[in-house]
This record gives sequence, structure tokens and C-alpha cells, in this order.
Amino acid sequence: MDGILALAADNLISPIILSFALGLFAALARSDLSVPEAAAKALSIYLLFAIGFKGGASVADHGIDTTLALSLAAGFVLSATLPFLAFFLLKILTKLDTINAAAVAGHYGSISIVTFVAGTSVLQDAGITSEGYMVAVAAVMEAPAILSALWLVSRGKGGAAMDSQLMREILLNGSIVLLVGSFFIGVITGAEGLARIESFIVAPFQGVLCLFLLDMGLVAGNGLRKSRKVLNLGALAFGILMPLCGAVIGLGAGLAIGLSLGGVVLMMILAASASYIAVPAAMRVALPEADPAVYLTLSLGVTFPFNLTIGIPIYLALATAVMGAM
Amino acid sequence: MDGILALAADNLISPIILSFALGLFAALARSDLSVPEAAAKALSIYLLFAIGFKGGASVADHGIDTTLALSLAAGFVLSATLPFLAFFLLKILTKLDTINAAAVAGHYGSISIVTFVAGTSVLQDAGITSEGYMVAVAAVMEAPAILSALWLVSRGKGGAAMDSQLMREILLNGSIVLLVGSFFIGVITGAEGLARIESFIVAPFQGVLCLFLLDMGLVAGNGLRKSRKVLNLGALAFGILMPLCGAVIGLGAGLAIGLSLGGVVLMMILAASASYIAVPAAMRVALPEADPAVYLTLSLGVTFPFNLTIGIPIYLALATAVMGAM
Amino acid sequence: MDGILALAADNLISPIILSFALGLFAALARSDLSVPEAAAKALSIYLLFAIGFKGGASVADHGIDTTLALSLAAGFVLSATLPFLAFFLLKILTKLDTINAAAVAGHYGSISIVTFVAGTSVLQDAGITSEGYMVAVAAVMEAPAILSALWLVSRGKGGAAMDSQLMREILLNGSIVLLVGSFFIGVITGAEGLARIESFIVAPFQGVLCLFLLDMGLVAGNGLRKSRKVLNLGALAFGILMPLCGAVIGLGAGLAIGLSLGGVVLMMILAASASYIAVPAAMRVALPEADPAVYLTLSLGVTFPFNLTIGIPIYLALATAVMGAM
Amino acid sequence: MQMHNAKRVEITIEAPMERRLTEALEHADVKGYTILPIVGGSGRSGKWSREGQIGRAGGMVQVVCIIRPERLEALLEAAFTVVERHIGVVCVTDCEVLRAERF
Amino acid sequence: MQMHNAKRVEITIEAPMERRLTEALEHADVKGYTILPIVGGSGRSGKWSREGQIGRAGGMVQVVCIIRPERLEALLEAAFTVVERHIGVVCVTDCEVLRAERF
Amino acid sequence: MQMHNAKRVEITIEAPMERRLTEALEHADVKGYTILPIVGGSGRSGKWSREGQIGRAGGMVQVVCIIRPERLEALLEAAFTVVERHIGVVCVTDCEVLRAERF
Ligand SMILES: Nc1ncnc2c1ncn2[C@@H]1O[C@H](COP(=O)(O)O)[C@@H](O)[C@H]1O
Ligand SMILES: Nc1ncnc2c1ncn2[C@@H]1O[C@H](COP(=O)(O)O)[C@@H](O)[C@H]1O
Ligand SMILES: Nc1ncnc2c1ncn2[C@@H]1O[C@H](COP(=O)(O)O)[C@@H](O)[C@H]1O
Ligand code: NA
Ligand code: NA
Ligand code: NA
Repeated sequence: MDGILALAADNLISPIILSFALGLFAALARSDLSVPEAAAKALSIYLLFAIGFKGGASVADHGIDTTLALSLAAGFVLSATLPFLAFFLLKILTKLDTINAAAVAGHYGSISIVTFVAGTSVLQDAGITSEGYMVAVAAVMEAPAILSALWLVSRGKGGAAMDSQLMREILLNGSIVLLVGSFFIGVITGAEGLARIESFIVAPFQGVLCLFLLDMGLVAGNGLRKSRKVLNLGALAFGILMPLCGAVIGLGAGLAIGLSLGGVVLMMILAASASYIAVPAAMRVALPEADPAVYLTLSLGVTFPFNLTIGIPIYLALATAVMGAM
Repeated sequence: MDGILALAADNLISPIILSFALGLFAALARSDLSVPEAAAKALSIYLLFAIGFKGGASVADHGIDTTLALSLAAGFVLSATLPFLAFFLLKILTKLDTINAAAVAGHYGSISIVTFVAGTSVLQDAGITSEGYMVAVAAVMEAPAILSALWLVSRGKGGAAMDSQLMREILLNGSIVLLVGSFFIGVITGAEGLARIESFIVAPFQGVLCLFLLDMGLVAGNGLRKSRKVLNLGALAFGILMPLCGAVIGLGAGLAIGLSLGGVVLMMILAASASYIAVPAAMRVALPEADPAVYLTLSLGVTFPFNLTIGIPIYLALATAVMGAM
Repeated sequence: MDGILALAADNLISPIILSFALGLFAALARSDLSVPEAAAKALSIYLLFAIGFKGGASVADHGIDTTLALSLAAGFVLSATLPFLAFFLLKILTKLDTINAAAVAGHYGSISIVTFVAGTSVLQDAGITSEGYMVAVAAVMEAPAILSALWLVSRGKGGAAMDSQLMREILLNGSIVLLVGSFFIGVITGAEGLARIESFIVAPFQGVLCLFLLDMGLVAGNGLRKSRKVLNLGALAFGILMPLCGAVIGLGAGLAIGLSLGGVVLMMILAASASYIAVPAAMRVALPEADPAVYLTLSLGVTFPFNLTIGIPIYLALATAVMGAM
Repeated sequence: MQMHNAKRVEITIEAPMERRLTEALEHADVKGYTILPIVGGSGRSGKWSREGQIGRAGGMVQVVCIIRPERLEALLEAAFTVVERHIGVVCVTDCEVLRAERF
Repeated sequence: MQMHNAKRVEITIEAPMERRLTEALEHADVKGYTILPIVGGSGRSGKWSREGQIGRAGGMVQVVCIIRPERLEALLEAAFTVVERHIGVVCVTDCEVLRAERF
Repeated sequence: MQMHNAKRVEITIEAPMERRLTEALEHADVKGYTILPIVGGSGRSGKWSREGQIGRAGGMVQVVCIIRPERLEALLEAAFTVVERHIGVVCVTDCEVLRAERF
């Protein structure tokens, strides 16, 4: 218990979290501080490339173990099924109609790559290794949740349109392509490739992450400021309960397929995190009637900061406790 | 005397200054070389974050000494009073009307963070340490000068509008929030935090500064090319005399509060430098009748290059001489 | 022969080439992956600055040898005459009219700085040094080809307009100014200057190059997707034959002026590569009737990937063989 | 100079719908259009600004088509099927163009 | 398709005044507007371009409002109080819109 | 409010020609113009988008001039000499402006 508190405290005063807090503060105080759109996009390209490449290089280094296929399958199943749990919780906790509840549910089946990255940082600081292919699991989990969300709607009334163009857009989404692509580049070029670009993708990584989280804080803060009305108690409860449920289910999955401690924690984080890039874009096309303020506020304004600050240490402590007891 | 010449020569052939010169040349020769706006803004976010963080980490490391509060107070007073001196000099040296003179005066009370950064580079190369909290002094000095400038106008005729919205915009200006915020992040996370992001904010810093100064050179050159008419002899004289006066006053202030050699030099640089970001934006809102060509040409086209090239070595030599003699 | 295959294979699985391939794949698969324009421009500013500076610093370090002037002259002559060869080949191999053939020819006389940079990377990995001033040769070769192209057109009919404004635009083109300018900064500040910004322009260089080539792959892929019709067999043959011819002529020139192995290879690469930045912009102004799809598809869609993947290893192997035999 | 009557249609639409709109325009045989970026705006669904966005989900763009008056109806119908369920504004202005053969 | 008459008001204004202008529009009960970036321009106060700027001080933006004709006067008055002392251009065009209930 | 008739001229042109166009406008004594960025478009010479570009060669911009009706002809002639051989669209709309003394 002491350990978890110390860990949480340590996490809270890391430059990464404080940069997020600074962005949040600046936005809530209505400062004109802003990161240009092009710069934010460039930062996210850097992060996806670096995380994918490092994952791939680590797979090239440690070899593929037997749990790889199981992990990918587990990721797929989690992404496809968590929306049903989310939908159920939303129907209990909030008054959202079916379309909005389904849209939100889709976000929680999918994942937040920045939360994943922050998790790897925490693991690294704690000296815990993890399976490199968890990056590929992250990529696999981006899309299936969208289909589940649309199914939840079409079941109700016939409104959700999933045409083949949307399908292609979702699967060939820029962040999936970049993550998977750089993962394969890492697998192919291995340790030698990593050595060549290490001082670009490893050394400055945490610093770049700070600036990215500064921007995330600004965006989350602006969102919160504009949509405070969305945040009634039920919605707030969902935004915190759902990641906890997701993490526990992720823990079960991770244990079942025999991941290492680090891998289990990352699986928990993936299950606990909610999308705010790929899924919102798909929802604007397929479910234009759903209110973006609802799903963005929950995903980016509540669950993302929760995971970033308290969630990750809790998941790590939980996994350590459970796996230590086994 | 030899020392100062060597120092000035050394400073003049640093990559930083030569990058500025390259930008200046390219703009004056009407090359189409340009740094995209988003990239320039991203560079300035990087610089503010890095300088703030490093200042804060240095405070966390060396501890807060008793002169901190005095330095902040001195910065506030300098920023608020230097505009009166500037206004007086402008009335003597130029034919600017009250509104334009007041607008220019406001710029010279405030500061240029890039000049400050260049100063810290010179100090670092010379192996001179300085108080980390000088970054906070820089932040404090950004805004008061604006109020003095508006007071100078409203005294004349009732034109200057300082409403509460403008006040908030000035104080919560993006660059102030980022500088102060990252300073506090540095203070909180200290040496440990610095170690984690060092290879992002320390190692590549001077290189990034080169690109930023390339852009500054382009902007200054474009400004000069378009507003040569502004630059009569009186204006030029002001643009060089004012920083020298400011530096001497800054020297006095620094000595009075007992700063180290490095701290005194930075105080001189802050007093000597003129704003070209925060103040112009405020002036467009509060004093739209003032001509931007006048204040931007003076601040960015004359005083900034003067400080960057000859000013900083002079201030350093002066401070060394005076403090050596004490 | 074994050596060259190993080298080519090694080159093909470098992170740089694979990043290009990833971009190409993403564009051809119609993914929405994209690098913001401002970020791409910022990356190219970084590359030009770094490559120019390092070239200059190397000249400052190794001294100017007697072949410098000869190399510059050779570059000028190559750039001015290669378009005639290209025009001749185009008339034989394709059905392009005079205007389009001349426009394409102009591109092949000029150079691609990214191909040059990729070449220096390959040399560096192979532990082969080269003359630092080859960067200056690259700069010299950018423009003369444009004049030859316009002469080819005006000879036919009187359509090509080369006014003094266009002349200035070509010579003061942003990339030339930046490359030459940073070369001189490197020469002036030398090893000391390099030491100060090394961790910005040396260490992360290959990583930045990966992201830049990712973007190049996206652009090349988008271009190819939209202009498949351009690519008949004759055009394809030209796009591969021309760089080979250029490389052989470059080899002769390099040997004649007595460059080192590395220098010869770079001269071959310059002769073999085709422009896709400076020349297209000039052609839009001077030869608006020429179809951009033709010259961009050939230069960026065919010759650039050819050089990047197979060309460079071939040129290196050829130069090694010829110079070893001497 | 000889000018020709035409219509200028300005469609403000969410960025994720851009490709669908331009494809619909192409199907309706619209010969050309120009896409302008938008940095922010406000409407019934609230206020937004480009710098407060992650990804393209929330951004908008403006698609401008200049078209012969007799082809307006076809264009509007094509655009409407895309815009219908989505937020977005369609605004038509009379204009005159040089070189009518291009439209 | 059924079109409705409206006015398209295009206000070119300095970036630091953007927030003030949109707040004035909101007070005047303008239901929607769109903000376009500007990369450069020229006027009585000279020439500028976005890439020659540090900070936002010198940039400009264009605020476009589509509004029912009867509400134009109120909008112009609101805009004018903001634009009055500042550089900027206000330009009004007749237009037609789909879905008039939105304006 | 007192409004004055004017013309709004919108010229879509390739980025490398921008400087030539604005210089021609200045020679024709056009008092002001505003330049808007374009992120993509389509026309007879095909489809393009800003993010698929290296360098400025392929990009376009939109130059908007508001001008007194009697000065339109001179502007169009000046613009036409530049646009003539190049791809680009010129579109003129009637408009009304505040503060006519500025144009
Ligand atoms: N009356 C209007 N004039 C100009 N733009 C508008 C107007 N109404 C809406 N918009 C634009 O369309 C977007 C979506 O509008 P809405 O569907 O009303 O939320 C807004 O963010 C604005 O960019
Ligand atoms: N006649 C005009 N047509 C279009 N834009 C203009 C015009 N006059 C001024 N502008 C724009 O308004 C800005 C400020 O104009 P001014 O107040 O005349 O300096 C210019 O930089 C242009 O962007
Ligand atoms: N009818 C049109 N409406 C709006 N923009 C157009 C139109 N035709 C062409 N354009 C723009 O002008 C550019 C060049 O057109 P073009 O010369 O037809 O290839 C296109 O890429 C569009 O941005
Ligand atoms: Na999840
Ligand atoms: Na000052
Ligand atoms: Na060549």
C-alpha cells in the first residue's frame, strides 16, 4: 500500500504529468497558449513512429514468443466486447440515448496510444520490461470497437451506416498504418536499425512526450471548459468506473495468456483507455447525430487524465499484487 | 579591453549569430526562404519550455536564496519604469507623436526572451553560472511595461482602453504561462526530472536556437526591407542608446540586490532588450492607432540584432569590470 | 559482385528506405496518413541546415584542396549539359512534345538533395569519407539546368520567358540560400561550432531523415496513384536509364578532377538525381504549359526511388571497382 | 473584359466528410472545386477552433465550386445527399467569371 | 431545391481582435460564423505575410457570417463597434442558403 | 448603416505566381488585397492537396480584392496578363462595403 502511494506520488510529479497539468490549467484559465495543429500532428507522428519502431526492435531482439498470437487475439476480443460493457454501464449510470451511448461505448473499446506510451514510461522508470509486441496489440485494438458501436445502434434503429469506404478508412487510418508500419520496420532492421536512429527516437522521447502532453492538456481543458454541462455525476462515474472495469478484465486476459508483469500492465492500460482520435473521426462519419461533446469530454476530459495520473499506478500495483500472490 | 573584443568576436562567429545573419541576408536579398509559421511557433514553445524548466531545475538544485524576492521586485519595477525613460528619449531623439512614442516605450520596458536565451548561452560558453530564477524575473518583466505605456497615452488624451479582458489576455499570455509553468515543473521535479528530459531540452538546445534565430533573421529582415522609411537617424540612435541605458540601470539593480556576475548580466540583458511578441499583440488591441512598423522595426530590426551581436558582450564586459573592481 | 548485392540488400533494409516504402505503401493504399505541410517544410529546413553545416565544418577541418574549384566547375557544366542528353533520350524513348521534354530534361540536370543525403548516409555506414565541399557542388548544380531547359524550348518556339525576376527567384531559391549559407556558417565556425550543435545536427540526423523519407514516400505514392497514365514503358525506361547515364558521366568527371572515392560517388549521385523542388517551381512560372504530372512522376515517382534503393549501391560498387582497378 | 454569369457555391463541412463530398461532386460531373482550410467557427453544435483539436475529427473545411447556373441544381442535389445528416452550411452567390469554357 | 435569401458578411480583422469580434457577434445574437486563416495581404497599412510574423500580433483572419437579411443591420452594428478603430474590411454579399431554419 | 457598392474579385492561382500577381495588382493601383491559403482542389489539370506537395511548386492560393466598381476593368486586365497562360480561376461578385473611402 505504501508502495502504491509512493508510486502514484512519483508518477504525479513527473515532468510528463505536470506538463499535462500545465496545459489543462492554461486552457481552463483561458490563456491563449496553443500548440499549432501542424506541430501537434508532427509530435504524434514522432510518437507513433518511435513507439512502433521500438516495439518492433524489441521483438527482433527478444524473439517472438508463443503468446504473441494469443495477445493479438485477446486484444481483438477485448476491443470488440468492451463496448457492450460500456453501453450497459452507460445505460445504468447516465440518461444518454442509444446513439450517444453507443458512440461513447465505441471509444472505450478502442485505445489511447498516449496512455499506452505513458504506461511504458512508468514501467521503464520502474525497471519493468514488457513484450515489444504489445504495440501491435494496441494497433489491433483501435478498430474493432467501432464496429461494435455501430452494431449497437443498428440493432436499435437502422441508422448506422457502415459502408466499405468507411471500413477502409478505419483500417487504413493514418495512426494504425504508421504504428504497424514502424513496428515492422523495427522488426526488420532490429537492433542495428535501432542503433542508427536511437538518438532520435529513444533519448529525446520523454521530452517530446512532455510537449505532446502539454498540448493534450490544452485540448482536454478547452473541451472541459466548453462542455461542463455534459459532466453530470453519472457521466463522471462512468468515466472512472469504466477504465477500472476495463483494467480488471485486461488483467484477467493478460494473466490467462501468460504475459509478463509489464505485458499484463500494458494490457490493462489498453483495456482501460479510451480513444480520442480514430473513433471520433469514424463517429462523425457514421453517427453524425451523436454529440461529439459527450464522447470527447468523457474520453479526453475524464478517463484520459484519470488513467494518466492515478489509473496507471493502480493498475501496476494491482498486477504486482496479483502476480506476486500467484 | 582585449578581452571584450575577443569575446565580441567570439560571439559574432557563433553558429547562433551567423544563423541570424543568414536569415537577415536572405530576407534582404528577397529570397523565398521562410520558416513555416507553425514551425516557428513550435520552436518558440520548445525554447520557452526548455529555458523555464532548466531555470526551475536549477532553483531546485541550488535552493532559493534571499535575493529571489528582491530580483522579482526589481524586475517588476524596471519593467514599469523603463518605459518612462524610453518615452523621454524618444521625445528628444525622434518626432514620434505621443501614441507611437508610448507604444515604442512599452516595448522597451518589456523583454525579449530570445535575447535572454542568447545571453545564457554566452554565459554558459564562458563558464559563468547564474541564478536559475532569472527566468522568473523575465516572466515578471513581460507585462508591467504595457500598463505604463497605456498610462502614458491616457495621460495625454483619453484614448487608451485597458479593459479587464485585455488585462487577463496580457497576464495569461501564452508565453508567460508556458515560461512560468515550465519553471514550476522544473522546481517541482528538480534534478531527477531534468535527468529524464535532458537529452531533449539540454543537448539539442543550441542547435534549435540556430534555427529559431534563422527565422528571427528572416522576420527582422523582412521588416527592415518594408519599413526602411521608419529608420531615420533619431530612431536608430534610440534603438541603440536605449538598450545601453537599460543595461546600465539593470547593472545598478543587479548590484544593489547582490546577484552573482551571471545574474547581473542577465538582469542587464532583460533591461536592455525589447519585446516583439507580447507587447505588439497588446498594442494592436489597446492602441490600434500606433503604427506597428515603427515599434517592430525598432525592437526587432535594430535593438534585437544590436543586443545579440555587440550588446551582450559589452554588458558582460561591463559587469565583469565593475564587479571585479568592487 | 557479392559485395554489391550485400550492400544493396543492406541498403534496402535500412530504416531510411523502409520508411520511404512505408509512405509509398500508405499512399498507394489510400490511407489518410499525412505529414503536415509545415512539418515537412521544417524537416527539410533541418536537413538542409545540417547537411550544409556539416559540409562546411568538414571543409574547415580538412582544409580546401585544389580540386574544390574544379569540382564546382564540373558541377556547373554537368548541370548545364545533362539536360541536353536527357532531352535527346526523351525524344528517342517517349512521345513527349518539346515543351514537356525540355521541362523533364531540366529536372534531370538539377539535383535531389535528399538523394545526396541518403548517399552520404550510405558512405558513412561504409566508413568512406568524402570531400565536405560536395555540398557546395550540390548547390551549384541546382540552377544551371533550368536555363538549359528554357533554351531548349526557346530554340523551338519563342515561348519560354526567362525574365530577370525569375532568374533572381531561381538563384535565391530558399533551399540554395539555406544550403550555401549553412555551408559558410560551418566553414566559419568550424569544429568548435560543430561541437556546439552536434547533438542537434549529427546525432538525430538519421532519425529525422526517416520521417522525411516517410513523407517523401507519401508524396511519391500520391503522385503515382494520380498519374499512372503518364507511366508508359518509354517514360519508365527513361527514368531508370537517365540516372545510370548521369552516374557514369559523373564518374568520369569525378575521376578527371581527382576526387576521393566518397567524392566520386557523391558526384555520381548528384549527376544521377533529379530535382523535385526548385525546378518544378521554376517550370510553373516559366513553362506553365508543361504538365507537372509528367515531370513530377518521373523525377519523384521513378528516379528518386530507383536511386534511393538500387542506384546508390550500384554507383558505389561501380566507383569502387573502377578506382580499385586504377 | 467579357464576363460570364456563374454561381459560386460555398459548402462548409466537417473534415472527415471532405472526401465523400468531393467524390459526390465528381459524380455529379462538377468540373472543379477549391478547398479552403477553416481555423474555427461556431454554430448550433457549439464553438470550436482548430488548435483545440486532436486529429481531424472536429475540424471543418470549405469547398468552393464555381459552376454554370444551369448546372447548379445537380450540384446542390449531390452535395445535399452528403451534407444532409451532417453539420454544414451551403451558400450560393451569383458571380461572373472570365474564360467560361472552363466551367 | 428550395433556397432562401441571406447575406454573407465577410470581416477581415487582425488576429488579436478575433475573440472580441466573435464575442460581439455572439452578443448580437449571431447564430453562427466561420473563421478562415489569411496568409498575407496588403492595405493602407502596408504589406504583410504570415511567415514574416513572430507571434500572432500581425496576422489577420477572416470571419464569415451567413445571416438572414433582416438581422444584417444588428450584425453590422456589433461588428462596427469592434472594427471601428482597427484596420479591417467588412464586405457584404447577397446569397442563398439551403435549410433556412439554421440561420 | 451606410453601405457602398463594390466588387469582390477572387483569383485562384498557383503559389509560384503569387508574387507576380500581387505586383501586377499594385501596378494597376489596386489599394488592397487579402491572400487565403488553399489546401486542395481539382480542375482540368487534376486533383491536388497541400499535404501531398514538396515545396511550393504545386500549391495554390486565393487572392481576394475588394474594389470600386469603376476600377474593376483595370484590375481584371492586370490580373489577366498574369493568369492568362497559367491555370487559375477569376470570379467576380457584387458586394457592399462599409467605409468606402478605403477602396
Ligand atoms: N450562420 C453561419 N455562418 C457562417 N458559418 C456558419 C454558420 N452556421 C454554422 N456555420 C459553420 O458551420 C459549423 C457547424 O455549424 P452547426 O452545424 O450550426 O454547428 C460552424 O462551426 C461554423 O463553422
Ligand atoms: N481592398 C481590399 N481588398 C481585400 N482586402 C483588403 C483590402 N484592403 C485591405 N484589405 C485587407 O485588410 C488588411 C488591412 O488593411 P488596411 O487597414 O488597409 O491596412 C490588409 O492587409 C488586407 O489583408
Ligand atoms: N470550377 C471551379 N471552381 C472552383 N475552383 C476551381 C474550379 N476550377 C478550377 N478551380 C481551382 O483551380 C485549380 C486549377 O484549375 P485547372 O486550371 O482547371 O486545373 C484547381 O485545382 C482548383 O483549385
Ligand atoms: Na479501451
Ligand atoms: Na527591457
Ligand atoms: Na542530375
